[in-house]
Amino acid sequence: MFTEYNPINKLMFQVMDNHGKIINDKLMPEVSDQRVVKAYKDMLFARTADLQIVNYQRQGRIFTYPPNYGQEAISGATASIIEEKDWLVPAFREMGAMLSKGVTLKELFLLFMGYEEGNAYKNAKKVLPISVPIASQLLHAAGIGYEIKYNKKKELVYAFVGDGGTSEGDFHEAINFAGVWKVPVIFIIQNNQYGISTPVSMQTASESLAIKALAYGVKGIQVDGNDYFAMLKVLQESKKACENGEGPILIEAVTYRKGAHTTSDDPTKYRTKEEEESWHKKDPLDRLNKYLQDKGLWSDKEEEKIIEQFKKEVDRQFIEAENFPEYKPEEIFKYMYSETPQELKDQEHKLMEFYRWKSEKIAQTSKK
Amino acid sequence: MFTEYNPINKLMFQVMDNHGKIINDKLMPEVSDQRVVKAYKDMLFARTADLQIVNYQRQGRIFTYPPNYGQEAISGATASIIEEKDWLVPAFREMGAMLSKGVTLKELFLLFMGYEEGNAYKNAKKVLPISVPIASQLLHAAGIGYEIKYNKKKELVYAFVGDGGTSEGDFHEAINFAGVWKVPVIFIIQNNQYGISTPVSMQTASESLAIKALAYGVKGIQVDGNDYFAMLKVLQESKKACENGEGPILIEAVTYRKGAHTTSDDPTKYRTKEEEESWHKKDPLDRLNKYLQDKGLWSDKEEEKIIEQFKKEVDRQFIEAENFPEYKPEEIFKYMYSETPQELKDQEHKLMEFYRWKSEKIAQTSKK
Amino acid sequence: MKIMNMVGAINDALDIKLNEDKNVVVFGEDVGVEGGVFRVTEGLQKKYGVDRVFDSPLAESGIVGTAIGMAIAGLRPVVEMQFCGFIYPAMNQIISHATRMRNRTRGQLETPMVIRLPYGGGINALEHHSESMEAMFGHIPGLKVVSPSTPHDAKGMLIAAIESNDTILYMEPKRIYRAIKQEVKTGKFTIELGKANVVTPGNDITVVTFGAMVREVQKAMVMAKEMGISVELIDLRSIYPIDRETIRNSIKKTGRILTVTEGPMSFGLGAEISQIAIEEAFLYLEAPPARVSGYDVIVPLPKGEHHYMQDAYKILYEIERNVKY
Amino acid sequence: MKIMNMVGAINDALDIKLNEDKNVVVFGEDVGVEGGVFRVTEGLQKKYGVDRVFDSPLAESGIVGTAIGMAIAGLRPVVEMQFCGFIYPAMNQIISHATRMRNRTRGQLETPMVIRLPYGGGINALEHHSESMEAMFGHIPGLKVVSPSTPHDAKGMLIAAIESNDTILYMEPKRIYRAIKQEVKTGKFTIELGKANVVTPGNDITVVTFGAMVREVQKAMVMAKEMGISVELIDLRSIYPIDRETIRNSIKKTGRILTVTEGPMSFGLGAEISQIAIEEAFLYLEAPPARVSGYDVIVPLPKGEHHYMQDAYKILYEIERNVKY
Ligand SMILES: Cc1ncc(C[n+]2csc(CCOP(=O)(O)OP(=O)(O)O)c2C)c(N)n1
Ligand SMILES: Cc1ncc(C[n+]2csc(CCOP(=O)(O)OP(=O)(O)O)c2C)c(N)n1
Ligand SMILES: [Mg+2]
Ligand SMILES: [Mg+2]
Repeated sequence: MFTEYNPINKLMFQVMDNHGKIINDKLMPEVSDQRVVKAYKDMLFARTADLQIVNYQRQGRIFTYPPNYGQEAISGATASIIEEKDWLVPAFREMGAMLSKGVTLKELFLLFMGYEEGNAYKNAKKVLPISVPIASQLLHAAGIGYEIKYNKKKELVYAFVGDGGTSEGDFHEAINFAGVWKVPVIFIIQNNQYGISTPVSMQTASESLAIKALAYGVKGIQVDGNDYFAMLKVLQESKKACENGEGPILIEAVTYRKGAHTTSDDPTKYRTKEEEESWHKKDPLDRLNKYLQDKGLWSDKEEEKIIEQFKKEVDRQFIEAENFPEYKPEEIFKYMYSETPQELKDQEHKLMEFYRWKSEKIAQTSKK
Repeated sequence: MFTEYNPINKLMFQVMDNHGKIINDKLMPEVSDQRVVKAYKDMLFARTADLQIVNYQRQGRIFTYPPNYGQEAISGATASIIEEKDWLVPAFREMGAMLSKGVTLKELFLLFMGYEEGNAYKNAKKVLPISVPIASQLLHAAGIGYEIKYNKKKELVYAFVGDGGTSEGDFHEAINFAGVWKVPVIFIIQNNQYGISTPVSMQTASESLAIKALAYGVKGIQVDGNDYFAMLKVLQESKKACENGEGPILIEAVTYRKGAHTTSDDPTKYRTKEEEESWHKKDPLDRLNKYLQDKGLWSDKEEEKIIEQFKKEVDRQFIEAENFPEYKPEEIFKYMYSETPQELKDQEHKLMEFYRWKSEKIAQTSKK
Repeated sequence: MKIMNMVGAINDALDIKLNEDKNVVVFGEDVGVEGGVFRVTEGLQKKYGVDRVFDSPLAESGIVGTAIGMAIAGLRPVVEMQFCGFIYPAMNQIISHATRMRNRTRGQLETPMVIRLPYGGGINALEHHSESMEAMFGHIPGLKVVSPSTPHDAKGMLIAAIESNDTILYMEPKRIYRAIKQEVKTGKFTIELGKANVVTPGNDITVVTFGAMVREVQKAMVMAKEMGISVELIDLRSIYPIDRETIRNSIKKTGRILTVTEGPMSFGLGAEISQIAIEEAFLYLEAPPARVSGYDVIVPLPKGEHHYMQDAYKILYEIERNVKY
Repeated sequence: MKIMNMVGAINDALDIKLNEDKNVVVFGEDVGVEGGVFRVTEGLQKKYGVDRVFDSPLAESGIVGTAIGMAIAGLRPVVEMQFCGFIYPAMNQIISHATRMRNRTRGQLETPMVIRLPYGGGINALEHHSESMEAMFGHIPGLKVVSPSTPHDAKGMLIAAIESNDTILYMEPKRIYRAIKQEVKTGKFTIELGKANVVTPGNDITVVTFGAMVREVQKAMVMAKEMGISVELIDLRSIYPIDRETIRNSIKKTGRILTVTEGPMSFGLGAEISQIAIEEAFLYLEAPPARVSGYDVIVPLPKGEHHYMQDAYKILYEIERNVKY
């Protein structure tokens, strides 16, 4: 696969067409119908959550949020292959993959409501928090890869970045280090065509993003990221390659951000209606839905019903997050060091004294 | 040329063999015999200076110095093509190219003796100073390229970096920006096989350094950097391409640092005798010398004579540098801002007061 | 005169300089088509074309590094770092080149350029979007660091910054981007960089601050006044170099000084101002020069940010302590 | 006991930890085969193999960034930045991740790692090889910044740093790498990070410093003694956090304080120590807390460096001024 689809051949790996028809049976990944249905449901859950969060945001119940809308197949396929032993190093549009590792929607809500606890995944191991400084997390993935190889473990790292992120120096250094060290890391570029308002054509003049693999002597491939099966197949092959010591791998998953960059962004400023519509036809959920319906594995009725359930579940977790306990002053000091130094204890003490003074002051003022 | 020698074809461009024989006449660059002789002399001058500086350093008359020894053809070819209107953005092993732009040996000596005046090229325009933070200068080259294009000028930028430098994030960002902007910059990697003690195989797993061009959608080529004609030919073609708006270009010039990394380095710690010897056979001066002697354009006698002249000239400029006026305290403040702010004036004033106090103090003490 | 907020004033300054000087170019992430994530550069690309106002690849070292090259070659780039927390990839280019090229070459090369940096908290943002690291930048030799507190200052200072032959870090208090509206002179004017502004004269204590904190101090001053405390408010405007003279004169009058900043406490602006106070007017001091600042912690996410921030009460608390000392 | 210089002591500390803890790995530019440009890691690759002591590609962000990943996964990386001036490409990884991961995840993830940073001037080096930017690092929340001044301290502090679960910037005064020889305990011992060391008790003035400047202060003290001035010398050892208690106790005794550092003056360590002095012991102060430091300029190239540096005379000058105040 990596020979045929070497990025210099300018081929995009695809398994399913826009109507959910399998183009070439031989390219299908090994996956049970049941697993595909589960994947579809998970993608649907992510989308339901996404759309609902945008509403919460409009109601002022959550701060800035970056939706995954349109890119669900990439996380969906990752969720289908990632194991408990493996590491997930997300950028910030990998909700499905994160949930599959045991992160809860409530935790993600907490983060976007403004609590650090939203990064303290209680039931998820080996997931790094969402990374805000673009592309910087890829180096962590390379370092984790080193530890895996060093300790001869059978683990893998799935690391994500956007098309915009490929311009950062850290992207270069991460894949280069991983290449020299030959570590089992699968780097996945979610090429959703834009970095905020900047189109990929203004990020780089390279023929594709996948071809950047050649700069590091690593395997690279471009895949239709809105095609669940193609994505899964590429991940399966990448996993095998890593297990054979042929990692790292660089995957360019071609997709489209159907929503806004974040809830404070207005994409009509930089995208045309036509462009948006042309991508609607390639929607990853629609395609998988058609495939499943054709095979009799799914129905509109089921979909309606499950969306209702999902909405309730999203709401439940959202309200749980809304009821999260008040943010206490001591929490801003507590996690800075393994043991809080005297300097910080003094600062905390001063803050507490101030609060005492303030409540007295306010009490006095209101007495007058 | 750039099609045939596309780095994916894994060919190194060569014109002259190790014995100074032209492999293929059709590949020869356009260049007069006279110009070649001049280039040879310039390369010889650089080498003479280099070897002499290493001696000065041993005598404690100059601080750390990074010799060019073995890499002279790259600068030699650049010197043969660069024009007054063009910019030179050096790393720190491009003595020949710098001299050709009007930088003096004396200035280079001043720098390595510890005077900033060594970077204040009095008779050279459009040369950036030697860049110490590896690869950072490449971004300046891209920016200068932008200015050239912006003002529709007919200038070019020749920018240098080492093999080690290709690992830095700034390398990536520079070529990527230049690629997106399509600016007339010729990036030249001097692949001398090592970054201090680190071999290029530990810098990157890529097949070559030239192939990194593909990551930026720019033309790339690998060339025998110890072959003056090959180097010149590649630069001529690169120049043409830039003039046609097809820049930037990434050139990997394969060479070898015959000397130490700097005068404080000991290469026997990390290189074998065999390796060093195998490269001696490819020495850029020897090859060009043989070519010229075969053509009757040069003789050992001439060489002997001119080396003596060169030595004297090097010594003359060295002694001039040694007689450079004393470093005055005000000079450390003077160039920090376009107008020195009060804060710095105060600090300078304080330093002067201290000096007055100190000489009194010493006078007192010696009286006792 | 025209009523403007700070976003409008900055946009106006850019517009004036783009119009007047063909060497001025404006670039950065999303500053072109989108007009910047805060809409500060809105409309400028349409007006001046994609060669002069444009989107760069997503790479901060690249933005600053190429700006250095442009500046050396004769342009006057004004670049934007999208948020305060994203300037760090560019630190090497700032510390190693932008602030050194003139000194390194004994004046042969210069890098006249402006780095615009929206900074500071109070906007309910994600991590890395709320920092105020002026002290870190003030410690970099060769850099000038300035920050306006009003639309008027924003305009005059940015024009002065673009016209300066130095590298200027122009820190924009994004929290008050749209919070203050003010009459601003139309057309070109400049405000000298390096001079502080005595916003309100007073007698009992000097409060030194800049940017978004000016407004918070003003709120505290209302309460202080009720308590009979007269505050002299100094807006530094320039974080490096600091205007010692204005500070000295003020302390000689009030005998007390308090610095209010958003950044972490240790090695912050407060310590520097206090040091200046003791160097310039030790014998006039009636109380220890004090600082209100952030703590030595990461700026908390929105739900905890109020614990970190310096609101009117926290400032009043320190004013009161200092005056009672 | 064994006679060692600082290079030997650091090497010994690394050796002990590599031997004791399989999670310790050492990497950076040229630290493997070559043993580092200062020979600090000499022999370690031979002894522990290329998996544990190795050369990295030439990329500082890469070095620190991958170390963060390793640390999260359970290793204890000790990385080298080849010179102080080359740490800036890694600033983003340090500020945005290494110092934040624990706080960001409420303690779920940690990044125990040591960044070794040879720093400081006085070695006749090229530009970027002589800097002392401790104040910049001290201002980064979540970082611990330490620096030894003797071989003994170097060993004990490095072992403590490697055993700490925090990210530690370990600044090595390269100027005295081989200048001081001393008996150092063999085998393992640690020195608590965060505590200052009263090197010499005294009565008339407290001088606070660290690293290579300790020796310069000691030279000044010899001259001061002849003048009848008794100096209490405090070696901070830890630049963040600063040991307030030791400083407070000392000022209460001497009434005077001077900080000696190599870095640029403004926003430097001197201001922070002075601020601590006035916060902790204002009423004990008999003279304004003072600072001797570099100037707000680029460290000059070797021929001009003596104008910038803080030698015994410059220190004595300030001691005398302060005592006469
Ligand atoms: C270092 C850094 N610079 C700038 C930003 C601001 N920013 C947030 S998202 C974004 C665009 C990212 O584009 P891309 O990598 O394509 O990811 P996408 O948002 O499309 O998923 C930018 C510029 C940042 N978060 N980090
Ligand atoms: C950013 C940075 N990191 C580290 C160094 C220290 N250093 C100086 S030269 C060098 C090796 C450079 O190797 P290469 O790019 O191959 O150039 P060469 O010396 O072989 O010409 C290193 C690591 C530096 N100057 N700058
Ligand atoms: Mg994108
Ligand atoms: Mg090299």
